[in-house]
Amino acid sequence: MPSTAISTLTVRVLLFASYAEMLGLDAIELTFDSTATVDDAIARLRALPGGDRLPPKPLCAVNLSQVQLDALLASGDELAVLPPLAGG
Amino acid sequence: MPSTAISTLTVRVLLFASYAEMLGLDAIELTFDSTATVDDAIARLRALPGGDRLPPKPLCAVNLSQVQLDALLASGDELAVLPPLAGG
Amino acid sequence: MANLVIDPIDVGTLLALVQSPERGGVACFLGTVRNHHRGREVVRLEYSAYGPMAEAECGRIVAEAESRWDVAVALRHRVGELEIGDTAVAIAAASAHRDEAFLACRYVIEEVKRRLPIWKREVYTDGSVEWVGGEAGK
Amino acid sequence: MANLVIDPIDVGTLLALVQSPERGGVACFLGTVRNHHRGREVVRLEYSAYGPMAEAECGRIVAEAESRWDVAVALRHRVGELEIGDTAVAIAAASAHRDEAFLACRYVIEEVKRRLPIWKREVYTDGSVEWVGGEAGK
Repeated sequence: MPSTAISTLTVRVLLFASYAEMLGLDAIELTFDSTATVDDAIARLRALPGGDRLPPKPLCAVNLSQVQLDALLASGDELAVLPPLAGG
Repeated sequence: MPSTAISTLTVRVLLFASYAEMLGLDAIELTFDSTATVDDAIARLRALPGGDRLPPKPLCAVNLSQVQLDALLASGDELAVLPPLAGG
Repeated sequence: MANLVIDPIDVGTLLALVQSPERGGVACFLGTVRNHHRGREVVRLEYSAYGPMAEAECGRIVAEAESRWDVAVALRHRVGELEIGDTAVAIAAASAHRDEAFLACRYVIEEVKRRLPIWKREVYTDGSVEWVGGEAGK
Repeated sequence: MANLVIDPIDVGTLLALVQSPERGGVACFLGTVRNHHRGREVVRLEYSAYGPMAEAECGRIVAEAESRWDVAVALRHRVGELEIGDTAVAIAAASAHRDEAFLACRYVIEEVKRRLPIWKREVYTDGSVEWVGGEAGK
């Protein structure tokens, strides 16, 4: 059986507007022991103080493009958690 | 049998743009002995010098509103014969 | 209520006529003088109008748009001599809902093309001159 | 290529970016700050953005419109503090054919509402403050 090397994964998370107010922060680094999806990062955020007010399926972007919640994260990714958009 | 009083009918005709150039005039009065339609006025114009170049069914307006060619004219009407429109 | 104007159209002034805090969306359309027509290069042109009917049609078109949608509409069409690039027609439609603003603006330009008794006399680079008309579908 | 701007948007300048003698029709859309929201009176508001992504989305939206239709498009969205009646977003789309100008302009405003990571913080007459979001269908 081949063995798979598992390295840790660090992503930078940005929070905006009402979400930044809920958690009292607008940026945080998250580290995972193995592969992780956007969903995993959201679960981690929701476990933080004030995080229970974050919706379970918020709009998210990775590296400046919207992504689905099952998208895989790569080390160094910038994950942005976006409140309902209000431009225009 | 009742008799109908027939009075003459005078309308003022306005010509514009290429039509004015064809007939060499931009306004003319036409008088009819009995009732007349827009069509009758066009036929009269087409009998004038240069009038053969006027199309048989041009766009027309009476008193500032577009009309069909079978519309009846009343004395004092202003009939405008309109080349293809080019506004906008 | 003069919708036909000889002087250049100032878009900012036109927008100010319809914008209000209650009408958050403004759709506008500008038709500018092109430098070519059927392959020939246009130097300048002149719009002439059947003035009283053109004004009446402008008023009717604006009233139709304002009764069909919840909008405020302003419309200006130039007459006289125009240069290449000049704005020949300008329309602004403001509404609380952008869908209505767009629909009204589009309606007005289509009706302007279809109904305004205005004609265009183009002067070409070779010195020739021509009356242009009947391109409502363009 | 800064589509996000702090200073007021000048519509004339925006139009000049897309107008040309070959593109005779310009459709534009302006979104202005309204004085009410869900029945409450707004005194002033502030737009904040995820700047790098908002710029990237603006660029992508304009490129999509310019590849789908034969148009030149300009787009500006303000950020920072705005007053009631200020223009928050402005779009201009110029084409040789007005149908394409309208379609492109409409496409851009819909995508702006759907995709730009921008949020609005409204201050009401009673002193309360609220983050506003999620009204793309309005």
